[in-house]
Amino acid sequence: MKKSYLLIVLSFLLAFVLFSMSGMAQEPIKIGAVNPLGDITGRQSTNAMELAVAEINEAGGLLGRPVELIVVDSEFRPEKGAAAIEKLATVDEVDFFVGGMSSGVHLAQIPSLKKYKKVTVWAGAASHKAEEAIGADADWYFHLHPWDYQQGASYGVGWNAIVKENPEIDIARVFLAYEEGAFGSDSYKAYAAMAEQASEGKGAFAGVMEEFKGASFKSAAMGGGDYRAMLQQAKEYNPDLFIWAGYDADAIPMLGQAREIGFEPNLYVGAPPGWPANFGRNPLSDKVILYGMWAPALNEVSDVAKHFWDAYVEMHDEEPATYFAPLGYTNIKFLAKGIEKAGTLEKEAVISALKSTKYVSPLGSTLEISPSNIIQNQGFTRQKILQYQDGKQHVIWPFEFATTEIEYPFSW
Amino acid sequence: MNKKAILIILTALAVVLPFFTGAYVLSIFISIFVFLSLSLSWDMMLRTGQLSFGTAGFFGIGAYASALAVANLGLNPILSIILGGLFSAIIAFALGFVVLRLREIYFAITTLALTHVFSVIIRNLSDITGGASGTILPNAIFNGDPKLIYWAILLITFMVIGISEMFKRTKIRFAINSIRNDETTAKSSGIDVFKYLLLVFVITSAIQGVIGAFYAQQFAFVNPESTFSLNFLLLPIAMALVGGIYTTSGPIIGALILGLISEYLKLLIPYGHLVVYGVIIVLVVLFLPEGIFKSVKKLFASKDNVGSDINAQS
Amino acid sequence: MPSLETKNVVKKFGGLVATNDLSFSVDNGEILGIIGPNGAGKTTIINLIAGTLPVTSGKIIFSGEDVTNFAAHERNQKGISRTFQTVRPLDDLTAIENIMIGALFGQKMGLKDAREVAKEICKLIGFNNFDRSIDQLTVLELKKIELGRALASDPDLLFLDELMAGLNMEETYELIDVIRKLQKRDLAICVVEHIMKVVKELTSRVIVLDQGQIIAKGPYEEVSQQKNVIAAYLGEDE
Amino acid sequence: MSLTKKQYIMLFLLALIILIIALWQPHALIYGIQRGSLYALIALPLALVLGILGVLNLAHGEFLTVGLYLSYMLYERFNLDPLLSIIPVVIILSLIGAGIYLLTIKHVLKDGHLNQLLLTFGVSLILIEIINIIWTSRPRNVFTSYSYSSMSIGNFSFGTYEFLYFFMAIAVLILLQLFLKKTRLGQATFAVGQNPRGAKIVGINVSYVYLFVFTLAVAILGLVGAVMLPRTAIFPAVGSPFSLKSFALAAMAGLGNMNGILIAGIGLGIGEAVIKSIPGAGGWADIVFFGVLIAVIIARSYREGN
Repeated sequence: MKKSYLLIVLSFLLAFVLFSMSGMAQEPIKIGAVNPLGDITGRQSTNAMELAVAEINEAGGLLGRPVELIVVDSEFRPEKGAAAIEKLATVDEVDFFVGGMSSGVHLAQIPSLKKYKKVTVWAGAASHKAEEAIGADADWYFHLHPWDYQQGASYGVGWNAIVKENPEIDIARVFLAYEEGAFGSDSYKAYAAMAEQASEGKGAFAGVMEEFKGASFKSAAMGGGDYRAMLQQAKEYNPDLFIWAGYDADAIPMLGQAREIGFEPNLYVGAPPGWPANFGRNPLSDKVILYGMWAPALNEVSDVAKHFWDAYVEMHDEEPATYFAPLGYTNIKFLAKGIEKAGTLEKEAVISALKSTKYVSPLGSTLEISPSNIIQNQGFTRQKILQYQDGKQHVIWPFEFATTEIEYPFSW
Repeated sequence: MNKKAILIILTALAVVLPFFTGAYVLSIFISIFVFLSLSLSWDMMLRTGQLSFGTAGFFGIGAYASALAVANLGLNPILSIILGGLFSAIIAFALGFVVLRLREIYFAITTLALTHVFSVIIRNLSDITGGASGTILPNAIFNGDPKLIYWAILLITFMVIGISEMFKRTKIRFAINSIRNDETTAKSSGIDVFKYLLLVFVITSAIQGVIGAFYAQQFAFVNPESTFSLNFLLLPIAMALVGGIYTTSGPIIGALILGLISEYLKLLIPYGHLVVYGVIIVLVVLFLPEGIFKSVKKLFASKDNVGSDINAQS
Repeated sequence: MPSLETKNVVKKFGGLVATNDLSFSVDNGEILGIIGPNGAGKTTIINLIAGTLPVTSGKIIFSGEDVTNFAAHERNQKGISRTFQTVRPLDDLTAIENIMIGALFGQKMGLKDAREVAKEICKLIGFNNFDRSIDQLTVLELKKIELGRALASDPDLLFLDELMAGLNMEETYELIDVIRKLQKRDLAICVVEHIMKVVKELTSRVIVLDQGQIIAKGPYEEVSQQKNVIAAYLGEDE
Repeated sequence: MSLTKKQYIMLFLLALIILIIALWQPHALIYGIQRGSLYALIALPLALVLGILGVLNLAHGEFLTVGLYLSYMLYERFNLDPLLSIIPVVIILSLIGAGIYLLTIKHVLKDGHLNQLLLTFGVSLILIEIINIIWTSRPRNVFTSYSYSSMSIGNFSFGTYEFLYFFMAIAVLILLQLFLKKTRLGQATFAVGQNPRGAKIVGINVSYVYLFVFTLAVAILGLVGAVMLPRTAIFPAVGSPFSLKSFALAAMAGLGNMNGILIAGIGLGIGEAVIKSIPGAGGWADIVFFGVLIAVIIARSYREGN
């Protein structure tokens, strides 16, 4: 037993040596990506990045050089995510950082990112805490995902537009159910602030939201999964619009528990980052409204979206499950377009090129850079309002990408 | 003598490592030292016979004490690391009077429950702590300079190793071994069992607090989810057990081996490396039940007197 | 002044009375035997006096001081020491280190002094394998370690709980000689024993316990003739 | 069974508290009973393994996860209703449990608690990651027409399916106790739990009893998994939090006290539900669970200490 153990150790060492020697290549442009590969979001985002890189290389690369994507797993652990940045910067000597998912991991990466100040195009992490940590000076930092407060505001804009089109819809009373972690409580803070503004006739929700209330719940993803006490409070409040900010695992049980206690708001909205597999197949899903960046239905109205979908399915033999797939694709394509435009890898040039780059993305909107509350280079600022109809996600707002009209009111 | 020379060489190597390697390797070792210190501190408590599941909890409150002192009071980050340790020590001292009455699984589950209580309190006191989204700091300690950060954690780790050795070389060793073996005999030999339990509980909690504070300053943020993560409980335990408990060398070896393996596996097998990690842990328990350190020691010892091997019972 | 005096000591476990109204005393330089059938409460008495169990009521006076509410380790530091029936030495310490424990904590000594004290004691009890590991020792040697640990805290009052159990005649007499030597040092010693030969050889006086009560007192020769004592021992066989 | 005066007072107080809650927060009472029963149902097999084998199984929740996924797989592949899948799930999961026991846990029974802890930690890592590789981290659900059925009293509606947890918890509890008292194997199990060495001496095949108990515990988790499936989203880490909760309940009830687990489970369930029902206080619900746990354990230590 002892001998075989030594053998195992030795073979590990040998493998380590071989592995470290194999890292030689010519001179590609190196993009370093950090994603949680054990999670579907990170895995598919990585897949989509690989697709984008493959397309770029097929078309002759960038500035005449091939592009190499080097991916390191963050494991959803802050210290691992930070170490990944260090590895990409010092061992692989990448030219650019891309990646996403989890504000907790991203916060731990920010000190390292600030140290290297390489051009960074980050897809995920929506917490305004990350924006605070990055700070106003970081001109090399580009952030694609709308910040938490931007998401909230964009729904206000959306509902205003929808109510204008459909006067029978009323969203005077809003109830927000939020998971008690960072994602949920940040959403709550953002809503509470917007409700405050709306009561003074200001902000995105002015004119539509008159009253607001919230209650927290423990997400099934964190070991909870019993929403009834929260739903009971919602039912007593009797809102026109009920919205929950939680995770995909909460979607169906919460719907079912709402039905069994007889809670039937006119608008039942969910704002998780992703939805469970086959949610649409569940009869409870009909007329559920969702907030998001993307839906497969965009294939009907956007050529880029259609192209992305088909190419992804062809390359990876699976369907993109969440918006992190098209977002990962966008992440690479946008960066590549900026580099192309700059015509060089020189940092200042790439930064100013990216600032003025416009990219028609598979997410159904054009990506362009503008300042947000703190940082200079924010990408998307708006989310979309979608609705499950006949088991499919449809875009109902913004109207230019709408695949159908809203069905109202929600009923069991 | 030979052993001493090896130790000096290893120490010197650890100190000069930053001159020969880059930020990535340093960041791996920084993280290994963090877990190594936690692992040793957990083992020190275990030497009294008390299985603590509170490692993550004291790590977390140390981290929060330090981060909040820097963010709200403008305390110097280095001082705040000491403060983190002090704060954890004070909480441990206060709780110790009640918690240290408990034994075995009751002590274990209570310390684990305390971890959750800490994190719920911190999550709900959002005015002070930033709530679920946490608190960020303007800057990482030493401006994020990996060399300085490395030397800082190395210094802390040496201190923790020193404390662990102190536990091995002084009276304390006799007290805690005695308590672990049989409390009644310990008491009847004049050992103030509670006093020693409290001493060890406070010291190990202080270490955990210091490490938590360091971690918070290294990454310049705290939030309940990351800071009270059960990783800070389970990984140190796994490291100590894989390396070998009741020793100083065991947790060190365990932390180095598991820390390096986990990082290496991740690069080798991007998808599903945790399965292999789990398999390694299971294999170690099955085939090296006393941990790597003691097993290797035995392997060398058995060369001297072959045949005196005691057959393991099947 | 007697070394130890107990006054009306009562111990109840729930509704069960383990010892009832115990009053006795031991003088310095005296060896008292505590005998009685199984379950009579002999070990309970040691636990009560050494402080590992709290009394329900009554008083324990040691060297003129009321120690009833003292913790076990404090009583040890004051000078009450005991051996245990089942010897449980620390197997990660060497023989002499096991003995040192008593000096380290009972006398609050430093490591060096404690080692010296332990060596002295080893001489006294006739133990030479200082640095052997525990699992290499004979039964007699283990008993000596146990006795040595108890002695290392420099007690004025020493309880020996069935120290001779499991030893052969030769070994038993070796330990009896050791205990006699101790007596000369003016220690008060209480011997709990099943082996009547030992009691007869060693003690000047015995108390006989049955169901937690003292049923007889006096020199062993006298007491062993008393009817109630014989009945108590006979009752054990029923 | 005769009760002491103290116990009567305790029971009376308990009844009073429940009555007050029923009047003040009727839904909290119902949800508390339902959820608390589920906690207890999952904690019972953990306590069984802890009590008889002395193993604290950190992979406990993962066996539940495997049970949920097995039931899900049968639903997806063969369109088998989760409640009908109980039998195949229990059988398959028992085999998996027995296999894992024979391969791993059996070999560390003599190694002390800590190695068992580490081993089951490794097993739980492996199980979670294998599930993640097969099914990804995406949550999955099944739809059944009955799982969200409800009852209304006036304006007050509540779900009825989860009462199944309550009845099952009682049934499992009774069956376990009948088994321990009335069957030969059960008596042997009880004897092993009391004193394994003694049991061996009187001729009980201890290693067989261990295998049986572990398999039985895993089988119960299969049963719970199949019954839970219609009401939960499943994902690789779905069962993990239950290991902790189960451990908490077992410790709160005290080792070997199975009735106590059900009482503790329901008590904590109601406590949680009441806190959650108070507007603005939902975030503190976990404090109830862990606070009461700590309080009970410490109070008991004082009682036993005196």
